[in-house]
Formats: sequence, C-alpha cells, structure tokens
Amino acid sequence: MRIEKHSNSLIDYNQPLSFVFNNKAYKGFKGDTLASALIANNVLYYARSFKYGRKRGIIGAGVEEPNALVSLEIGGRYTPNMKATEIMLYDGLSAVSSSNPHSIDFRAMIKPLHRFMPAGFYYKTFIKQKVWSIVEDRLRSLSGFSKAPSEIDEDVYDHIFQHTEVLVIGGGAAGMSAALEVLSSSKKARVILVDERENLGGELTNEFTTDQTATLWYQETKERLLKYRDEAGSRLKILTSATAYAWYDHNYIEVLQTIGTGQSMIQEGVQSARKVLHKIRTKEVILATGAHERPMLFETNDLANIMLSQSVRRYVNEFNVVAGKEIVLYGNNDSIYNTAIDLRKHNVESKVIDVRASGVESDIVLEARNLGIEVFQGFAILKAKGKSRVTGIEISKVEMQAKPPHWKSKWRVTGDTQTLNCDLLATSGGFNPVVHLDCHCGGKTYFDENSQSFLAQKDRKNRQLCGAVNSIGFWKDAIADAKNKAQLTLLSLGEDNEVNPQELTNQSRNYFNVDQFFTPLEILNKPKVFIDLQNDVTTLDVSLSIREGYQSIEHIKRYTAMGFGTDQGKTGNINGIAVAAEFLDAPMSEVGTTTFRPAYTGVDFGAMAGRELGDFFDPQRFTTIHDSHVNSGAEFEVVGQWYRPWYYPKDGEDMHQAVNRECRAVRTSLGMMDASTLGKIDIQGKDARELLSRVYTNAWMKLAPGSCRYGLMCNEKGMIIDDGVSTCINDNHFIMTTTTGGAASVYSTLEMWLQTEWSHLDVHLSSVTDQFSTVAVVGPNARKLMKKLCSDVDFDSKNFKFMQWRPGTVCGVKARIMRISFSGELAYEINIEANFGRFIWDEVAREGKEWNITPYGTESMHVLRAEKGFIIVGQDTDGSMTPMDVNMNWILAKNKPFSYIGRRSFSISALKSEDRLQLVGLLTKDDQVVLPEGAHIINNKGVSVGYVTSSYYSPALGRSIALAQLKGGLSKMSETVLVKIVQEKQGLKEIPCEVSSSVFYDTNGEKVDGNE
Amino acid sequence: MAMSKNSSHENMEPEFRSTFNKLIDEEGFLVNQEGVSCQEVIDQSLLILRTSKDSKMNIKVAKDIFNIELPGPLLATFGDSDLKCFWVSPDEFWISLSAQQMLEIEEKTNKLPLGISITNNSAAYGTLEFRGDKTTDLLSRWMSYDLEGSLQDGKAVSTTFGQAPVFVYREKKNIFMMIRHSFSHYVAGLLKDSAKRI
Amino acid sequence: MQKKYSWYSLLKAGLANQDWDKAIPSSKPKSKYDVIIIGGGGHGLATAYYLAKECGITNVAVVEKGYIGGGNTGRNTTIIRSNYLRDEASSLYEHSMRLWEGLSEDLNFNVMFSQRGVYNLGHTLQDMRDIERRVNANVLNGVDAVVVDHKEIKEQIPIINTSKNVRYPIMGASFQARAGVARHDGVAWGFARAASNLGVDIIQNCEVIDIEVEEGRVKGVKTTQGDILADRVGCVSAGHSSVIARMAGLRLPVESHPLQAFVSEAMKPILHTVVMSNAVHGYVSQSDKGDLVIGAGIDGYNSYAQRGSAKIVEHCAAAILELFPIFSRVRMNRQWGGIVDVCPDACPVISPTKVQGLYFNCGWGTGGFKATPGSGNVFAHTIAQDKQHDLAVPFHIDRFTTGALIDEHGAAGVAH
Amino acid sequence: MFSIHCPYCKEPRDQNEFSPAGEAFIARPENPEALSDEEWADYVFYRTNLKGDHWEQWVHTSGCRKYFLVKRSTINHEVIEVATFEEIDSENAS
Ligand SMILES: Cc1cc2nc3c(=O)[nH]c(=O)nc-3n(C[C@H](O)[C@H](O)[C@H](O)COP(=O)(O)OP(=O)(O)OC[C@H]3O[C@@H](n4cnc5c(N)ncnc54)[C@H](O)[C@@H]3O)c2cc1C
Ligand SMILES: NC(=O)c1ccc[n+]([C@@H]2O[C@H](COP(=O)([O-])OP(=O)(O)OC[C@H]3O[C@@H](n4cnc5c(N)ncnc54)[C@H](O)[C@@H]3O)[C@@H](O)[C@H]2O)c1
Ligand SMILES: Cc1cc2nc3c(=O)[nH]c(=O)nc-3n(C[C@H](O)[C@H](O)[C@H](O)COP(=O)(O)O)c2cc1C
Ligand SMILES: [Zn+2]
Repeated sequence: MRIEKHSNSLIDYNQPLSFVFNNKAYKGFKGDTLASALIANNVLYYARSFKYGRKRGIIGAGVEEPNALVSLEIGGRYTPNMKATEIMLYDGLSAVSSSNPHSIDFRAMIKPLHRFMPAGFYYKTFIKQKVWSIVEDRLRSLSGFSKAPSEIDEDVYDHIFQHTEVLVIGGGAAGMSAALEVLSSSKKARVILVDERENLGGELTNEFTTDQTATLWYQETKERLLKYRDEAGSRLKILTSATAYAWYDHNYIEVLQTIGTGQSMIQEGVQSARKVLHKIRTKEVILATGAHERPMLFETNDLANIMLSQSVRRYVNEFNVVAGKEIVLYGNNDSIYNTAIDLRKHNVESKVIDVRASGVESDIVLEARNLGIEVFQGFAILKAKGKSRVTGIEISKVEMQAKPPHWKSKWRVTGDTQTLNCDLLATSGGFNPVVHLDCHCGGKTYFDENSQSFLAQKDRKNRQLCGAVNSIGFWKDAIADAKNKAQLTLLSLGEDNEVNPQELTNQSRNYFNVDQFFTPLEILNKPKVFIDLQNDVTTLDVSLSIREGYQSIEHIKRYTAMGFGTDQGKTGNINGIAVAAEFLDAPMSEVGTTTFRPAYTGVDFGAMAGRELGDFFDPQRFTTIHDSHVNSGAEFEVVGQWYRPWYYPKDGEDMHQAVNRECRAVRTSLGMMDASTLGKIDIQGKDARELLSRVYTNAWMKLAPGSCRYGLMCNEKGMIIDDGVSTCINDNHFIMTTTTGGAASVYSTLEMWLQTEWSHLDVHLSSVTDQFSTVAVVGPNARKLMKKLCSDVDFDSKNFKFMQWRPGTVCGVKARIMRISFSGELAYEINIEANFGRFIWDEVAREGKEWNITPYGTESMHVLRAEKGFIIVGQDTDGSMTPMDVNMNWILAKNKPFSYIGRRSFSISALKSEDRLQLVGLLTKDDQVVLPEGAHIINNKGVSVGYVTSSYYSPALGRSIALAQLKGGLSKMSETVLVKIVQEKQGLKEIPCEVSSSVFYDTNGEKVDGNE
Repeated sequence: MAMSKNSSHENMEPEFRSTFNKLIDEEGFLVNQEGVSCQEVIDQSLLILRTSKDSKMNIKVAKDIFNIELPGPLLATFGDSDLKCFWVSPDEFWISLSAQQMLEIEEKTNKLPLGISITNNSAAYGTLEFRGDKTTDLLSRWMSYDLEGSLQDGKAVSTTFGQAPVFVYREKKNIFMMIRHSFSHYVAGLLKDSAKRI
Repeated sequence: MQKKYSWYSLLKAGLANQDWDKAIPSSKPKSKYDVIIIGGGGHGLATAYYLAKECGITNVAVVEKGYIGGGNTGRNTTIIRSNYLRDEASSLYEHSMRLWEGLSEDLNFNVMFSQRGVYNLGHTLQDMRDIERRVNANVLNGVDAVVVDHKEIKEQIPIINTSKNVRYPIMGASFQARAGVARHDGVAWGFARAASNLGVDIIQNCEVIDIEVEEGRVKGVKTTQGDILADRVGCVSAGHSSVIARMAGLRLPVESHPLQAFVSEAMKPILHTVVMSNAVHGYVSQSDKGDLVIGAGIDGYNSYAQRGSAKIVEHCAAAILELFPIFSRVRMNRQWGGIVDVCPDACPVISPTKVQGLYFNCGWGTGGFKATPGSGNVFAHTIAQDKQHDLAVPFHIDRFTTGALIDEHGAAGVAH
Repeated sequence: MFSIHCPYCKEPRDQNEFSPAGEAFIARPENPEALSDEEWADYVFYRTNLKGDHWEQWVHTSGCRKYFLVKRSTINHEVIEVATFEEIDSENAS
C-alpha cells in the first residue's frame, strides 16, 4: 500500500498512470516500477517457482529479484521474463505473470511427490532410451517461464562506440563522487558515468529520511555533474537506465541503455531505438556498483511477503509503498535497524529480530529502541508460518559457540520457540559487493571474514573500487573513498595531480560488519529452506549433492541448478556457498564462488545484434552495373559478399530455359557478362615476376608485356586455393585476377609472404578490384562488335592473339582489353574505370543488338566453362585437390629455381597416391539425364568412390555433361561407373555413366578465334 | 580523366557516374538534417604512391611529381590547390587530387625510379564529406575509431565503417570519408538508417 | 558395487531418507597404475570406463586438474550427430552415435540423450551442393540423412524465417533424425560413476605438471598431488593438449582457440529441434529447462583464457535473429567460453606418439562432444592393445607427415 | 575486443581492424626439397601453441595492412610487447 507522501520519494503524484497486470487494471504514478505500483495495490503473488510450482511474491527492489518474472505487452512488443522490479511504469503498461500464480499448476499438485524429486532426480530415472524419448517432451512443457515471443520485434536497437579516459560504473554516492572528482581535478580526462537505475543516487536516497546532509550533498553533487555534462566541449556523459553488463579484455565494456521498456518507440513517424548498446573503450574503470543484500535462511523462507530488508527500505523511501502492516525485520547486521528506523519515521511500525548476541548496545540499536521499536537480540527465525504468504514466524534464542577467526560458527538454537505474527518479513544476511563485472575478465575474488562476503581482488591494473562494492557502508565514507580512488585513477592516467587521501570514519553503521553466517544445522537440515528461489534449490539439495560426491561448488551448481536462473544467483548463491561450507566442513574461502560471467543482467538478442540484421547483416557488394542487371530482371547469386547476376529470365522462363538461351547465344553469336567482381591486384616492382612465380605453380619469367597467362595457386599443403589470369603490363608491372570469393584472402596471403618472408623483393601490391569494371564480350561475333566499339586497336586474330591484351579506347573511354576466354569462344574483356562501367555496359548492349547480344549470368558461365572442362575452385575442388588431381600436371613448372608455394608437398606419399580423387568427365548413358550435383559414384560393393561436382545440360552438345571426382579416375577413361541417387521417392536409382575427359566441347580449341 | 574521341562515337560524351551517383539526392546529399549533413565530393582522383626503402629518393619523387612533402604516420600534408597527401603505411601514401591535376602530372608518373610505383585508384573510391556537430554521433554508431579524441585536424586513418574498409580524415571541423565503390551501397544504407535516430 | 538407479531405489530413498552412494567418490592417487588418463572430461572418463569394462584394465586413474566435466565437456552446446562427410570420420562418429543410443542404460545413468534431430542449413548454391554431397555420402555409409527443401523446413519449424528477402535466404538443409543433444554434465558424471564402479580412481583437483619419460618410454606423471607411475599414459586434455605434449617434449598439429556459447532465459518450449547454419555462423537448440542454447564461432587468435570476444557472440546473436526474428526480445542470460584444440583438417588425433606408452586423443576442436563415447571406446582399445583400434587408424598423427588428411572442414565448418 | 597498438600507425586500435596471423617465427625453410617429410610437416602443421607469453603475428588489415609481431599472454590476453619485423631482426642481429 502507499504510505503518506514524503519529499524523498521519486514518485510524481501529478502523473498518474494506468496499467494492467494479470488482466486486472491498476493505477500507479510516474516514478514507480511495476513492482512498487503493484505493492501499492496490495498485489501479493507474482509467479510460480520452477520446479515445485510454489506461489511466490517479490523479494527485491532491483535487478537481483528472482521471483517476480512477468511477460510484458503483446504482439511485436511482447517481452518474456522481465523482472517487475526493473520495469519503469508507463501509461498503458500491460503485463502478466510468467507463470500464473493463480492458475492450477501441475507442479504444485504433485506436492506429495516433491520429496521423491531431489536434485539429480532425472539422472536416476527414465534411464531406458525409449522411455526417455517419450517422457522428455512432456517434461519440457512443464519447464520454462514466459512463453516465447511469437511476433517480429517492432523496435530497433543501436550500437554506439564510445571512448573515454574514465568509466565510472554505478551512479550512487560513490560513483557520483568519483566522477566529480575526476572532472574537477583534471582538465582533460573524459568521464562516462553509467547507472542501471533511472536516477542517479543509488542507495543514497535511503539516507534522506534520516540525514539532511545526505540530501544536500546529493542535490549539490548532481547539479555540479549536470553542469559538467551540459557545458560546451563537455567531458562528461551520464548514461542512466544503462547497465554495464560485460567487461571484456583491454577495458572494453558494454553498457546496455534502455530508452523504452515496453511502450511504443514509434512517435510521429520517427522511430527511436528501444535500447542502445554502448561499446565503451576506457583507459580506467572506477567500479562503484554497490552491494546486494542477501536473505536469511529458515524453513519456508520462500513465502510471499518475505523480502529483503534494504528493498523494503527502498520501497518506503523511494516509492512510498510498503507491503505490510505487521512488519518484522530479521538479520545479522545494522541494515535491519535502518529499515526499521526509516519505517518508523514514515509512521510504519515494525519489530527487529537480530541474531547477534544481546547486550551489544550500539548507537543504532539505541536509536531504534528510543523510537519505540521492539528489538529481539540473540534471536533467530526458525520457520516462517503461513500457507502461501507469511502470517507469522517461529523464533528462538540462539547462541554462537565459536567466533571468528575460527571459520566455523557452530550456532546453537537454545530455549523454546515462540511465535510472532507478521504480514511482512524483511531479512538481511549481510551484503555482497557487486563484484560481478570485475570478474568477467580475469579478476579474482577473496573471502573477507569481516563482511562474510567475497570481495574483488585488491589491486588490478587500471581499475579502482569504491563505496559499497569496496565494502564501505557509510555514505560519507563511500564519498571519501571515491575521491581517493578518483585521484589514484588520475595518477594512473599519468596526470600529475595531487593525491590527498581522506580519512574514512569507519562509522559504526556499517552493514559490512556482520557476524558469522547463520547456518545452524538445525535449520539447514529442514526441508524447504530455499537457497535459489527461482530454481527451487534448497539446503537439502546442496547437502544431497555433496553426499553423492558432487562437491566442488561448480558441481553443486550444476547438480542443483543453483544460480542458473535469470537472476544468476545474485541473492542466493552466497547462501549456497555458506551451506556447502557447512556440509563440507570447509571454510567458505575454500569453497569459493562459481564463475561470474556476462551478462550481469539479461541483454536482448536484438540489442546484441544492433542494426547488423537484414541487408546490414553482411555488406552487400554491387558492381557499378548492378542497376542494369536489376532492370533486366536478373536473378542474383551471392558469391562472397557480391551479388552477381545468376541468370536473366525472360518472359516467364525458368532457369533452365534462360540458361539454354543464354548459352546458345554465346556459342552461336554473342553474349556479354559483368565480370567486375573478380579480384584484381596491381603488382608493381622489379620483382613482380618473381613473386608470381613463387605463388603460382607455373612459369612467369618469360611472359611478354602485352600477354596474359592463367595461373594456379596452391597453399603449402599442395592444395589448390585459387586461380586466375595475370596480365603483364610491362616487366615491372602485372595485374593479377583472382576468384571473386578468394580476392581478400589471396591479397592478404601475398602481402604476408612479401612482408614476413620476402621483404627483400621489390614488389608493391594494391587492390584495384574496385577501380575497374569488366565487361566480357563473348561469342563468335565478339570481334565484330569490338571493332565497332573501338577503332584504335587492331583486332585481327594474328595481331591480337588469344591470351593477349591491348590498350584501347572503347566508346571514348580508355580501356584495357584482354583477349581471354572462360567459355572457349572468342572473347574480350573490356576493363574500364569503374565510373564508366555502366556506360560501357549499356553501349555494348546497344551496339551488340545487331548480333542479338545476350547478357548472361553465372549459371550460364558455369555451363560454358564446364563444357570446356575448366574448373571452378571451390566447386570442383574442395581444399583437398592438388593440381595433379585435376589433371593439370602441365601447369607445374619443373625448373623454377625457387620452390614455389605448395611444391614440396606434392612429393609426400599420400599426394602421389594413384587412388586419390581425381577430376574427370562423366557422360550419362542416357544423354538426357542430368546427374544431380553431389551424387556419389559407387563401386560394385556399393561403396562411394567419388562424387559429381558439376553437372549441367549442355545446349551446345544437346546432352548432359558432368564433372566428378573419382578415385583413380584419370586411369579409368571410358569405363562405366554407376552414380547412385539415394533420395528418390520410388526407391534407389543408379545411373550408368561413362568416364570421359573433362573437356566436352571443342576439344581442339578451334572456336577460340571466332568469326572473322 | 580517361577520355579521347573515337571515330564511331564522335559525338558521344562518355557518361561518368560517381560512386554515390544513385544514392544521393539532387543536391548531392546522402544525409541532410539538423546537426549533420553528408555530401559526396566529386572530382577527386586518387593515386597510390608506394615508396622504396631509400627515403631520400622518396622525398625527391614526392617533391618532383606532386610538389608535396610526405607526411608522417596518420597525418596528411596539403599541397598546391587541392592536392593532399595522406600517410597510409610506412611505404604507402595516398594522393588526392583533381582530375585536372591528374592530367598535368600524368607524364611524370610514367618514369619512376625503381622501387617506387604509382597506381591509379581514382575510380575505386568515392568521398563523402560530413559537416555538423552531430557528425561523430552519427559515425560512432559504425566506427570504433575514437573520432572525438584522436581524429584531430589534419589526421588521416584507414579504419572500418561497419564491416566496410574506409579511409577518414579531418580537415578543420569536417570529416571526410573515402569508401570503396563496391561498399558504397552498404555504407550509404547504414548512414541513412542511423541518421533517422540522431 | 554402487546402488542401481531405478524407480524403486528412488522411492526407497525418498521414503526412508536413506542415502545414495557417492556417484563420484573422491580419491587420492595411488603411487602406481596400469594406465593414467590425463583429463577428466567426457573423453577421458569414457576412455577409463571402456578400459575397465571392455579391456579388463581396471587399475586406472583419471587425473583432472579441476573438477570433472569442467572443460569443454561442461561448456559445449551438446549437439550430437554423425553426418560427417568422409568415410573415416563418419564411421567414427556413427560408432559413437550407436553407443549414445544405448548409453543411459549402459551407464545406468540418464544422460538425457534426446534425438530431436539436427538441421544443417544451406544458404548458397555451393552450400546446397555440399549438403547433397554429404547426405549422399552419409546414406551410402549407413548414416541416416536426408536433404530437405525450405518448404519442409518451414513445415517442421514454423518459427524459422524462410523468406527469400533476407541476406542469406534458407535454400534447404540436411537433416539427421537420430541426431540431437544430451545433458553435458550428466555425460561426464555418468561415465565417472560407472568407471569408478568398476574400480577406476577419479582424482580431481590434481594437475599434471610434468611427464616422466625415460629412454623414449613414459614412466609416469608428476602432479600437484605427487608423482604417479604408469607405463601407459593417455592424454585427453582437449584445449590443453599442447601443454601436456610439451611436458613430454612433443609438439602437436593443433592450436587452442576460444569458442563461445550463450544461453537465453528459460522459456516455454518453442524450438523442438536443433538448427545449425555455417553461412550465418550460429546454431541453436532449446534445452529441457527452456533456455535457448546457442553456439558461436571461434576467435582467430590462440588463447587459454576460457573467454572470447564480444564481436563473435554479437554476430552470432544477429545470425540467430536472421533465422529466428521472433527471438529479438529474448534476453541472453549467460555467455561463456571454452578452449578448443583445432586440427588443420578438422579431424581429431587418436594416436600413439614417439614416446612409447604415451597416447594422445586430441584435436576434436569445436565438435568432439558428440564423439565422447566413441572416442573413449576406440582410445581405450588403442591404449590397451598398444595398437590403434581399426576405426582410429586413419586418425594417426602421422597423417600430417604422409599427407593422408581427412578434410572435414565442410562438415565441421562452423563450431558445434 | 582487444586494443592493439600498431607499431606502424603508432596508436592503439580496436581488434576489429586487425586479423590474427598465427604463431610467429615459423620461417619458411630455405630449401624445402632438402627437408624430410617429418621436417616439412613440422613446418606446415605443427605448432608450439604456447600457454603463456606467446609471440604471434597480426596484420592491421583495415589500417596500414602491415604484418607485425605481438607478444601476448594466452592466459590473460595482456599484450606485453609489439614489434615490427625489422625491430626484431635488428634485435637478433645485435
Ligand atoms: C562453446 C563450445 C561449444 C561446443 N559445442 C559442441 C557441440 O555442440 N557438439 C560437439 O560435439 N562438440 C562441441 N564442442 C566441443 C566439445 O565440447 C569438445 O570437443 C569435447 O567436449 C572435448 O571433450 P574432452 O573430454 O576431450 O575435453 P574436456 O572436457 O575439455 O576435458 C579435458 C580435461 O582435461 C583437463 N586437463 C587439462 N590439463 C590438465 C592437466 N595438466 N592435468 C590434469 N587435467 C588437465 C581439463 O581440466 C579438462 O577437464 C563445443 C565446445 C565448446 C567450447
Ligand atoms: N546496497 C545496499 O543496500 C547498501 C549496502 C551498503 C551501503 N549502502 C549505501 O550505499 C551507499 C554507498 O554508495 P555506493 O555508491 O557505493 O553504492 P550504491 O548502491 O548506492 O550505488 C551503486 C549503484 O550502482 C548501480 N549499479 C550496480 N551495478 C551496475 C552495473 N553493472 N551497471 C550500471 N549500474 C550498476 C546500482 O544500481 C546503484 O545505483 C551509501 O548510501 C550507503 O549508505 C547500501
Ligand atoms: C548446454 C548448456 C546449458 C546451459 N544452461 C545454462 C542456464 O540455463 N543458465 C545458466 O546460468 N548457465 C547455463 N549454462 C552455462 C553454465 O552456467 C556455465 O557458464 C558453463 O558451463 C561454463 O562454465 P563457467 O561459466 O563456470 O566457466 C549452460 C551451459 C551449457 C553447456
Ligand atoms: Zn597500422
């Protein structure tokens, strides 16, 4: 319910908001979280637990909340598994529990069976595979929280790179103070201050109720920070609602900022990002992440309205709400008194039960007593009473038998139990500094006896800790600590600022000064003492795990699922460690923590992906002629990142028909192709030839200027990795072409050799792939067209031979014309500066009409080259084929002085084997049957001896052709082999074929000169 | 640029298409809004100058051909008219110049001493100019480079924009970015998309 | 003998609060064993189990530097399939698959092997050619596999995006119905429990710091818990294989790289099968608990840090959203890394070495979980007979010298 | 994402501008034909794969495109030293 309004609260009563939860309408205010608004409306139950289906209420006020999971909104804004405590209320919000506490739950119905379902239950049951395969799906439907989304996200997410000298994580008293100190002591250092909450201040607002100076300090500090933020040339960025969730190597930290939770981000046609992921590189980190409170253990400690003490305090102070009337505070440190005092100041009564021995009359105890708060010292709660919500407690006197430094506490319950009534119980078992981030990237923790918690490693490079994360409880100390750390930070940045460390007061109101973990076996051995509320892990599960031999804390985690949930054990894990220590009879320091990993709190996949989705998932690279292909209705094939025309269907043609038409055009008259995507590397220097002969298998020393040559490139393993034609411009200048997909890797491999091994060679490489557009003019009539387009080149075949190039002017544009052919026909490739690519393409198309020039795509190109038996690296080879395997011994230079890349491997035994897969042609006996690519060739035992790499219908030959890798294939010419079709509806099918040469068309190469 | 007349195309002016040709609006803008604008710079040619180990010769070549001094790491030097020289790597410099200047020096680039080479890459890149105080806000969505802290006036770096390689430099307050032709569509897409949320 | 797991024993335990035997008894090392296995991951534990069960060698110690199953076994995305391309590999993985199918019963421990099928998606024409080739090879090798087109995929997985208008449209897939996932920790525990039941000592928190070699023969190991003697030592230490090899003066053809995975928060069942894609670099399944278990690619640099870089997981999240756009508002709950030992041909080394009595089982890289029982089985026989098990022969380390590589990049392509 | 100081560009850049290029100091044999198959395999396939301070090659792919050397801990990823090939050569010479 709401309590009386007070000035500390962040609630704006002038802005009422309506919302719906579990199908009921409620009212809240701006400044509420969904949790606080529901508490104001006396909502008790939020969810059911994972394993036993127990009804659960809220326990926390922030990201540590394990219970109150809800599904927010519907449709394209539906979001599963949100914590009610992390959702800032907005008008029209609508949410339902992830697992409805009010519906009938199978898990809760089998309550009598729960005792037979200890940790590890499933490992011991359904052991027969057949049974398991039936049972598993049934069991699956019982698990999980929210339903998965079913619609596409309406929102978008941005990524932003940020750079700073100092990143302050946590904007509580410590973080604010640290940021301010850096800014005021340095003239250069940039600062980014992030906090996951909507407002700066962290837990400091809690102090406002009792400490006027806290209020003043906060207001003044905030103003000064805002001034820094807003000034010209600002060095400060403040990101609120922004969680640092992962710390990666070299001080790279990712921060997820929430702009909108579930409300529409589309306003007036403008869509802002729902979340922004800040990718922050910082020189120094100041960690001021505060601490999380941890609950006390007792029987049925999971009933609704059993909360954390600090959360109850925060609800009162920040949100003006409280979840009960008869309140009991229970714990082992001063935090419970603070809560009681704050409640009292807001006219809410409560009682305090402190396990610590009576007779300790510290200031705060006296203050509480003076305010009329009833205090039980040396008492413990054994059990919470109530069916689903707490209605009372059983308490008893307790004594500690041994004190620190002895690590084992040996608590004993003494005296009789008595019962107290209550409708809200708030506990505090001490505080865990939020060291999570510090451990993501190698930071270690150590166990601190004083605070009974794991603290961050003392010294780490370029990182300081301050405030509560540094186990400092009193706010003024946190501020002083932060200033000191800010100065050390500047020192580490190399700024010569003065360092005047301020003394800390070590005030007694220190929540970190706690007694031993309260883990008497009398309580731990009871059923239903919950450690991990979300996964229903109890003390007995931990005990069983240990008895069965799963004793490392990591095994306990995995055997019981402790800390596996959406809260990642922020409140519960420490109790699990304490309980394990008790059962293992080992100190907590030895038990240790499980590994802290990102994400500190959950990160939407959408936010991780940012805008790198759809068209932006991977660059789409287009040639300068692309628009024309689109206009011609081309279908595209993606090769590497490039979009290449695949075929150009006309008037309802399918691919087959289009390809037949395109191929026929090339073979009988004229075709044109956009070959711009091939990689092109400009190679200059007196050793350019030397480089080529080192990386290609064939000879290059004698290639004359004006000529081109095909080359095959291998890796050191002797396997083919690329091929292409290189052109000799002059003795010191070559242009290499590579395959489209191989361009980048060939370029970097060449650079690698040149820089790491052959730095004495005088060679320079530059990528000129984008510099040139290439239009291939292909077909018997190619020369005729070229003559029409270009008058300053002699195209006579005696003067401009196959595998030569000429400079010329095509349609007024300077060009390099290469006479090379991948189809066996007469062909010219016109290379022009890319800015004229489209122009030349259009001109070629226009002037070629006379010969019915036909644009063709990669599919036809593949057919044409297959007819000629030319390989496609990556299709006919797969990284395990040598030049010998593809019957290209002719391309291996015998007498090169330098042992070219890959050559040595040719002589190792397996590469010389006769039985290797070798590239051959296959001709089906039925010449109209086209073999499926990927089908295997079998021997008479039905065993695979090879497979089909390329297969097409050849319009020129009027039959099908195929290339295949066949074991020992080169010595099997004319033999008959069987290709097996395995996936045929009407049963298996075998296709007889004849092994042939891989050259099917124009075997003597007569076509290459075309028509005169 | 590379044009000469050809008999059968006597009256035809070859059509030059800039890199961002189809992506910019009529005024040449890719982005034009409050706080940030982005415009294509046309008529910029690009030569890649690769140098030898003999630094004296390198200095001389730069002086003789371009009348410019070679810059140190990550810097640019500025020569006559609009000619600029960028450091790209210890043995690589990019020279940005106008088409007119290009014609003027063409002769000289044909006879280079051994160990030095020049490659024309004018058509491979397009240049965008960014103005306005929200420029870094826009660019930092796709660039991990510390534009604010490290890209001072006269500095030039090759880096990435999304997954595209780009070359950026700052001249006074404005940032210039050179983008490979084949990535222009991609880069323009990212810029236009992000600009919606600036 | 340990008490058998059954409904009866469970009932009894529940009623009588009677206790279970230790599934993983803690042991201190003896001074000498017949065989020492270095590495208490799934493969090491399986090796010990089969040594005891099938080779009659029970005087065996498994020495683990941390907790068993804490290496890659405990941090993998648990995809199990046998649809590998090359005959040598597919025989080995299929051998493993057969063992999986009876494993829970064999071990008397439910490892939750769940044959929910695996789709390997194809997005380019070349992907589809490779899929055809692989599926055909599988069928000829007696491994179940089919090629499915995008329509069938959509029918089976209605939430997948088969639109043509995406960067990498789904063109088809290979599907193996017997493939699936298993509970990774359970596999380590099940083997450990069964092995120790047969007399194997499982020694945790015991790091091997040196290997004793005398005149080319292995003598034993030095550990953080003292020296242990044995004439035969099997190294099954995955990401740390090179480190162990170095102790014996050897080098291996492997590199250690980070490989990452992450899980979402638990949701109601939505994805009933396993989907992998090389082209977009991601693979996903939904665990019985309800979280999406997602695997990413490797980082290109060497590392022993058990963590990788953000770019890899972010790209992977994007890849998953390309396939399943509806997961955009689902949140990543936890992300972690393992150290995988990658071989140049994407196939493992199961082999004797130049040091007599020293055997290596390594190089499983990004995909060895599926091989756990098979690998342990053939390695046990290899150690016991000092002669490679037939199925292990092609995986001799000498293949890097002879050139008889078994290139599985196509099938192993993306990490899994 | 690492931050790597490029010894040529002389400033730290984010990892996404670089590509790792394998273990350092694996020289290509002068005369491969003279090697035994074992020696050749050692060069092509075998690696030290050091756990500890590891010398490796990186290339500033989208920066200056230079290959250089990095000594980096493979245990905690800390970069201990970067150097150009010339620097290392001259160090070895002296
Ligand atoms: C993120 C990720 C996802 C994966 N996904 C899949 C998948 O979907 N499918 C699949 O089939 N495979 C997958 N793998 C690969 C698979 O996990 C491994 O191949 C497999 O688990 C290896 O098992 P192992 O027993 O050999 O190694 P591990 O489980 O790593 O065991 C090796 C053990 O050796 C110990 N050790 C190391 N050094 C020493 C020493 N000096 N002394 C003593 N002990 C030592 C280690 O502590 C470790 O426990 C994945 C891997 C990762 C990291
Ligand atoms: N948490 C407690 O209950 C607790 C315990 C001891 C002391 N105190 C009080 O804490 C104050 C000490 O100041 P302090 O600044 O050290 O702690 P603080 O708790 O006031 O502030 C820490 C801030 O960091 C934020 N934060 C934590 N992890 C984050 C992340 N990963 N990303 C972004 N933000 C994150 C928190 O939401 C919080 O706002 C004093 O007021 C003292 O009285 C509180
Ligand atoms: C298949 C699989 C599923 C997992 N599911 C979860 C999960 O639901 N919640 C969780 O916190 N961690 C989950 N983990 C991750 C583990 O918590 C842990 O991060 C991982 O085993 C690596 O260990 P480490 O982080 O301790 O180094 C899962 C791990 C695997 C391999
Ligand atoms: Zn550089």
